[in-house]
Amino acid sequence: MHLTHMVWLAVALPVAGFLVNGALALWRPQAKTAVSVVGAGVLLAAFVVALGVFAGLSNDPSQAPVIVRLWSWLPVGRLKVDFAFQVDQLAAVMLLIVTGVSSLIHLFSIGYMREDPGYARYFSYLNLFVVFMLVLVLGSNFPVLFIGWEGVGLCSYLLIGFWFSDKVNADAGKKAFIMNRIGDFGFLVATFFIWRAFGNLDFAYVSEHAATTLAPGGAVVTAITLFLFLGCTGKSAQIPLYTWLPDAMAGPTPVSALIHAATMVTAGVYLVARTNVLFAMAPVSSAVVAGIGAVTALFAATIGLRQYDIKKVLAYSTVSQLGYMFLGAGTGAYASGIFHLATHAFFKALLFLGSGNVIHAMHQAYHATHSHEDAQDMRNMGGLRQYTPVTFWLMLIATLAIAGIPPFAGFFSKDEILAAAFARGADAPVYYVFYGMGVLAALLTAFYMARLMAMTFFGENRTGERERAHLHEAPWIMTGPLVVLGVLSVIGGAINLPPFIGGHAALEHWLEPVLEPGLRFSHLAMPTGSAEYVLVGAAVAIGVIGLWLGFRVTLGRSIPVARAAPPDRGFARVLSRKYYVDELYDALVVRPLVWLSRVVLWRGVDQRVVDGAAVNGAAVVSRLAGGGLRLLQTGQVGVYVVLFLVGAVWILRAVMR
Amino acid sequence: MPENTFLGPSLALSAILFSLGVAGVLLRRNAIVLFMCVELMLNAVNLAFIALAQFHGAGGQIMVLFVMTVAAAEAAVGLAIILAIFRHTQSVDLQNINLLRG
Amino acid sequence: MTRLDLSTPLGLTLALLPEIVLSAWALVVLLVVSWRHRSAEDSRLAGWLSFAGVAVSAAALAALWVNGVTSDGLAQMVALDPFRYGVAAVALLSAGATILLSLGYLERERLLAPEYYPLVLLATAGMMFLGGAEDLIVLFLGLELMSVSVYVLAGFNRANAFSAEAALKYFLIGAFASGFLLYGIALVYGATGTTNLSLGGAQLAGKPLGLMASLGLGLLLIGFGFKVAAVPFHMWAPDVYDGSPTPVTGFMATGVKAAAFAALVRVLMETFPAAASTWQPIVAGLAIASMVLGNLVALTQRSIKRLLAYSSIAHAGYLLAAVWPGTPVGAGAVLLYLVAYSLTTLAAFGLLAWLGRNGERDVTLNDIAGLAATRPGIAFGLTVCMLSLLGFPGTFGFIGKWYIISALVAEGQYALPVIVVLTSVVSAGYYLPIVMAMYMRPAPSADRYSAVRLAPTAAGAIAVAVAAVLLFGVWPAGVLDLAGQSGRTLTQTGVPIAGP
Amino acid sequence: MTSFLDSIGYGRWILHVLLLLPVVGVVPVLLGREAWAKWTALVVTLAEFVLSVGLWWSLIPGLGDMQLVTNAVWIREWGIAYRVGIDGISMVMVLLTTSLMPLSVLASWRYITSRERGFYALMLTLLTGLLGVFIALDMFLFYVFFEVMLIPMYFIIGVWGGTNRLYAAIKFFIYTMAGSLLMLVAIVALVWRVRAVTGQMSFSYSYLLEHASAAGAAAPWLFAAFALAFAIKVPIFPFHTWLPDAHVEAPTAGSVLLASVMLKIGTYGFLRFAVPFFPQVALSPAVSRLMVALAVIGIIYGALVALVQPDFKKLVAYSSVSHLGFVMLGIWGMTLQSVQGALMVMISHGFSTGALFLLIGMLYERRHTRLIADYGGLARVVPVFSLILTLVALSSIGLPGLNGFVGEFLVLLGSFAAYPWATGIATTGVIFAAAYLLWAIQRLIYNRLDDRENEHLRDLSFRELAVLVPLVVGIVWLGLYPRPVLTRMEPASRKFVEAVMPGSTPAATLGATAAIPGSGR
Repeated sequence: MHLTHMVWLAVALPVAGFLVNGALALWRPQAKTAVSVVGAGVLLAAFVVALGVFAGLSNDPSQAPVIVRLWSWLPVGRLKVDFAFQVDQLAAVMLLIVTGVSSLIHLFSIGYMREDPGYARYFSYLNLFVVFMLVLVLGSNFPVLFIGWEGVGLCSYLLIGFWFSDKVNADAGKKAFIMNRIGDFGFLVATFFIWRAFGNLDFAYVSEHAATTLAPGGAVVTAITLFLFLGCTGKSAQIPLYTWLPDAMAGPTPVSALIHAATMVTAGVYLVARTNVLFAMAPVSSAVVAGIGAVTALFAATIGLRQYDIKKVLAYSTVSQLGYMFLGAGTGAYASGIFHLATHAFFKALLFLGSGNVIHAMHQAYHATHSHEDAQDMRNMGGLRQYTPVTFWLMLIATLAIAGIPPFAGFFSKDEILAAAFARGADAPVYYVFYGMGVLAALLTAFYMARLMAMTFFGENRTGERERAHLHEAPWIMTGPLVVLGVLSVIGGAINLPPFIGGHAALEHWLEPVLEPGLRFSHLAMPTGSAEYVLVGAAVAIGVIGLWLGFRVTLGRSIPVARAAPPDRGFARVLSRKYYVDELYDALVVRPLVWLSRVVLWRGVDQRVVDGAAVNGAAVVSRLAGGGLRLLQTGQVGVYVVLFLVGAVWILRAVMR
Repeated sequence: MPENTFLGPSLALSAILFSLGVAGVLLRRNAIVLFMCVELMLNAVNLAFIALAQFHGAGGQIMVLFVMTVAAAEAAVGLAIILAIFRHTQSVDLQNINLLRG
Repeated sequence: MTRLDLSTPLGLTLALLPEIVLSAWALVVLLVVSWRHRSAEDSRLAGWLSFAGVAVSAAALAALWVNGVTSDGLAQMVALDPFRYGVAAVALLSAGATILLSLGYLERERLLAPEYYPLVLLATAGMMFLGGAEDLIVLFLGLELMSVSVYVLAGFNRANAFSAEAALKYFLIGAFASGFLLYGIALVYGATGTTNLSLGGAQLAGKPLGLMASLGLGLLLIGFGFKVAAVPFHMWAPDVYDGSPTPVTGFMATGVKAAAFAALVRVLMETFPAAASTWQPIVAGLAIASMVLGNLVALTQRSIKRLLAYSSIAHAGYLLAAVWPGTPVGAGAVLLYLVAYSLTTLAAFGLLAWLGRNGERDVTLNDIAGLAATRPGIAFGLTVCMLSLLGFPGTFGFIGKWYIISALVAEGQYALPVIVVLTSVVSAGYYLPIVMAMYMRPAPSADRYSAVRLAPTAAGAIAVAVAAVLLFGVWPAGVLDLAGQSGRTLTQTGVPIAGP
Repeated sequence: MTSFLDSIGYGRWILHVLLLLPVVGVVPVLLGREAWAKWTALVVTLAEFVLSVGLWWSLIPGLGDMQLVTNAVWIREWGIAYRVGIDGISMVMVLLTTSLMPLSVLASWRYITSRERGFYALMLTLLTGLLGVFIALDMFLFYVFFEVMLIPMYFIIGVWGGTNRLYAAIKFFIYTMAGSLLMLVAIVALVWRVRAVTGQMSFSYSYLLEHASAAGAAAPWLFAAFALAFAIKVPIFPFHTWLPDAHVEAPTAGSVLLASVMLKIGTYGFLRFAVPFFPQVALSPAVSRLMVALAVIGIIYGALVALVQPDFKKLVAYSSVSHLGFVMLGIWGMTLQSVQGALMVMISHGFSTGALFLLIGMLYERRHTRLIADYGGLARVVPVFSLILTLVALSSIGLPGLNGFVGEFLVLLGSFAAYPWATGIATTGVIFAAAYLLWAIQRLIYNRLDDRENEHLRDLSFRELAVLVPLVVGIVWLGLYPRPVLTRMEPASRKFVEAVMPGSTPAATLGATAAIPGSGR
């Protein structure tokens, strides 16, 4: 099959899945077997197609992107936006990650969502998500990418609010959508800037002509990239738009794994890589990207230290890890960013699915005893490794990966990013600060992950006497995908083994054709020799210390169950309340805006001023004036004569002027 | 052209009479008196016509005859109307006649 | 074009045929009713006889008009031009409709004095003379003939105190205003040495207006201001319209107004074209005051009849705005608007006459609530009338307003048209509630309107009028042409030729 | 298709038939039985739609001029004629109108229970009025249609409306009339000024357009009068307050037509008359700044006020203010992209807002309340309804891939070059749109189902689906494949932009239209 056919087939398969499952959701919601077969089947097929695309591309000697024009979408004069897909090295990598991880998570969901009445609806949403995610990574121009960009946001909204009867869930979905929309505003404005500057919105055109069209470091390219990055902060949950992601944990756990860890939230990193040439031409923007990334990595990690909901910890961890990716991208190490994106997809999906297994077990236990305890609160767990051993071992692998312990996948990718930041410090010292923050965040990462593992799997079990008997490992359909992800978390680093341990940076070379325009502007001299070894050693040491501290501190004292736990005090309280950022946004933005709309604009301007004073006022004034003039009409002939004479005098004076 | 036409004084007198009529209409409240004042105005105009007719031929004089006829007709109709209203209100004081207003 | 030799008795007779027919007919009817004046039967006989008179007069008028009769040389006393024919047509239309509307009304109101009809005929003859007057004497006589007849008609319901009061007020102030008009005539006569309008115009042309002529002009404007019910000479109108029998109100609002406007236009355009700069501001002032006051006060009225009275003041304002340019287009606009307004107003007052139940003077908005549900025909007719008065497209009223605006804009005048349309918007504030009451509010009871029975004559007249309002609203070309031609001829007769 | 249409002489009679058929249809509606009225109306409107579809193929591709023009003398003396014709823009507006009309009739099926004959007669009259506005090429004719359609709508609101319908109806009427009467003065003034220069009196659109420069010093005033009339119709802030009242009180069909078609007449008026007649005024810095500012205010203000509405219909009404702001911005963006975008917003808004009104109308028929607070958790009871509501809301939010996005994106993209700041601020409208609609959706169909009365709502009936599905199809189709519509409008849009701003679109850009074999003829 030719590459072009494979590309549209990769998208068409989940489209078909969405349509079938959507129809089933409306009319045959109980046909769960059919839903499972269709829902997961199309994804597996899409993954096979993606492999074919990858193979086809690697066999293509020209290395040029393959553009598949499906139809002309927005042709208006000079503007020619085609609904077109572009397959190049970057898109192929993303295609593999998306279809691969999605397939696994679809399989997992078959077990996890088995009992849910909205099973078919769930799979139709999930299929739809994959459609949009693929459109996002395959789109050949900004508007088509934006279809996917917003589409995944929509699916995220639908899936976060999947159990919509609970207001909290519906609120979380809405919050995610609106926060994302703030980012989308940035994306749109960036698109307008690009249109004004280039007169074209195709990625290929922009990459090719950026160097000749824009002045490096100029205002225009800086504006474009900053607005693009605003879009990224929304989609990829960076400061200041990150607050939706922890709330998004209200959705089913596989959704958190797929959308809010492995794929959608990395779209921002993908976008930066996709437009690398623009960012490379805008050093200020790049520094902002790196800075925001570093700050977010550190900031989110601190919050992660003090969360008790197992998914919230992972959520802040995701925010933090996304910060790393942006640190890499902002540093100019786009390949490293993508590399971390890939490894993170493996280990974080694993962590989420593992936590899903844990929650599944906890939920089953509480359900069996009709207890209303919180199945996600780690204070109610403890010692679970006896009950869910497979999950425990797999999550341990993922923990080591995220903590940056060699030879697990996360070690290589995180190390590359930190090394790049350090290297960039040579010509822009501020990057040393970023590097420092990154290192500190790595320490915290190891710490909170150790805390998570310790609270969940080690120590005494705190679930409850009766419930304990009901704690079971998940069925094979759920553990199976975890095993695959576990393997990938171990060996994932192999896709971009650095030279110093004998690798040849395969991913970096693979991505070269895409990243080359950017690299022309910001070449990065990576540290070599002893400096490199020192950096690597330090990173490993930091990871080990963090893990050790984490286990030590957590297991060193007894943990009360959630119900009986005393409230946090002091800085711990600030951390557990997430620095009060949500409250701050509510007080500074949401409430004033609603107040402005309701009290000032609607009741004030609209009802009082425009309608009351002007419109109805005109009517009232007319009526009053009429009423006043009417008073002259007394019925008295005398008055009439007087008025007559007044008029007569006026006329006679007027004629004699 | 007649030598001594008294045009100026005639017109002045006419104007004074007219004004007296207007003033009467303005000041009096009795319907009959009011009507008499209107008649005074008409006759003031007649005087003017007569005075002017000295220069401009018979038109003015003819007009005077017509005006007198019309005034008579008006008087007939007017008095009948005043009579009709008197039946309702037992008064010809215009201050009492204000059923219609507003 | 046929030219009549006015020096022969035959020529003169032919030239005045419609008026002569009507006057003579009135006398005949008077004679008839002098021995048949007791029963409803008699009243009906007189009515139909009078209607026949109107028809014959209209036929005579049509003969003159169709043949395009003009005078050979200067018309001395009565004009021979389409403008006169147009105005006469409006007067006859008004009279015919009034007679048809009155036929059943008088019986219902127990006003079985058949003298009513000859009075209508005489008033109509007066209107025709007034509208066609080419001489101030004729003008005055026509005016008085009309006025005196209408004084009586206004007070025709003698038993009713309101009617009597209306007649008294109309009469007293009317006579008072006649005095001013007459004084104006005297001064114009003094200044020009003639009572002929065109000759007077020739005398005044090309030099500044003297004191006497100025005062004459002013006094004439005062007199006409009263007749057309322009603010501030309007005070009588609401009371008189309100108190008079409803068909008479319709007659006053249309025929009287039309004739007075025609005379005003003629005087201003034939005698005082040179003094336009003097009278235009006054006319504009009167127009604005009328439009503003009429519409604003109408907003506050509860009685529909009184509301229409104030609205007629507003319409006088619109018409005065059309007088302002003093151009043929303006004269055409006046004429067309008069036709449109007359048709609409007659239909409206006709419907109103039938909605007022016996003995109940005021018809308020509450009294027509929910009318449409049971009497869709009446509701539809009244709606069309209201929309036409509002000047809504698709009705004749719109064409009239369009013409007025056009005439003003053609002279570079923008303020007046803007006031015309803005006050029209205000007028929607009282026309629409009438429509609203009929269609959008529930009737107090299901059989509330079952007693409303339109006499066939009235129904026929109203139906024709409503149909005409709609027809001319959509297909105005013919009447526009006629009005335009009539307006143009007005100035042509003003060309001075050797005097007598 | 084209040859078939030619063979039946389609182009010669279609516009007249479109105008006449509804009026003729009024007769059987009024004379027939009460129960037949809706069927007659449905048949007539469907026939109208079917007939109008041929217009799609009857324009010459790439030609921006008026086509299918008829010219029959009406009032010779005044240069008034029955002049009709269409170009790409009006063709699309006509199709929008004819396609929404049968749906509105169907939506009234059970909603209107009293005086049905009157209602459907008025609907048909309204159809003629709406179509007339879009195809009239004579200013007099245009004005007549522009005003005449007020009457049916006035009655539809006033007779079949909600509790406060009298106030809403009269407000709607007087407000709209106030603007249009001033425009009437301006039209007459323009005609006379042209006559003063050329010596010929004509109300012909094309003639006036050719000689509009004769307006001279009066041009600003004339433009102001035109602009006011259309601004009220659009409505632009601060002339918008009639809209929420009218929408809330009107029956469903009234709201749909009001929002989907009547508001577009305002923007159409700007595109067709106000701007092309007086380009120097319209594009003068002061005026364009003012209009752009008002457009942006409308976008933001409408969205913010919509956010806090307790009544869903009112919310949608204010959202219209916001959407129409995009149209105004697009018109003043004055690039091909922004103008095309403005037209797309007009169409999209017609579909999505029409659908929103239909949906809330369907809820209202079941529960007799429009207050958002009275609902909640409906997705569990009425899933199909909820699905369609969500989809339509997303289209209104401007989700790419659905129709709403296409127009807004093009407007903003095209306007950005000329007004970067204003466009940037306008772009925040996408955030607020998401906020007010998603919040409302959440309170309607998500959250807990806590009102017992909502537990047994019926899901959509077959008839209701028949109303909504065409709109949903349109929403998706226009979102994914708007090209046929865009290409059909482009020549006319190009003509507009080039006429108003000569030299703004280089000839090289003509490629887009030339390069569309296979579409069109």
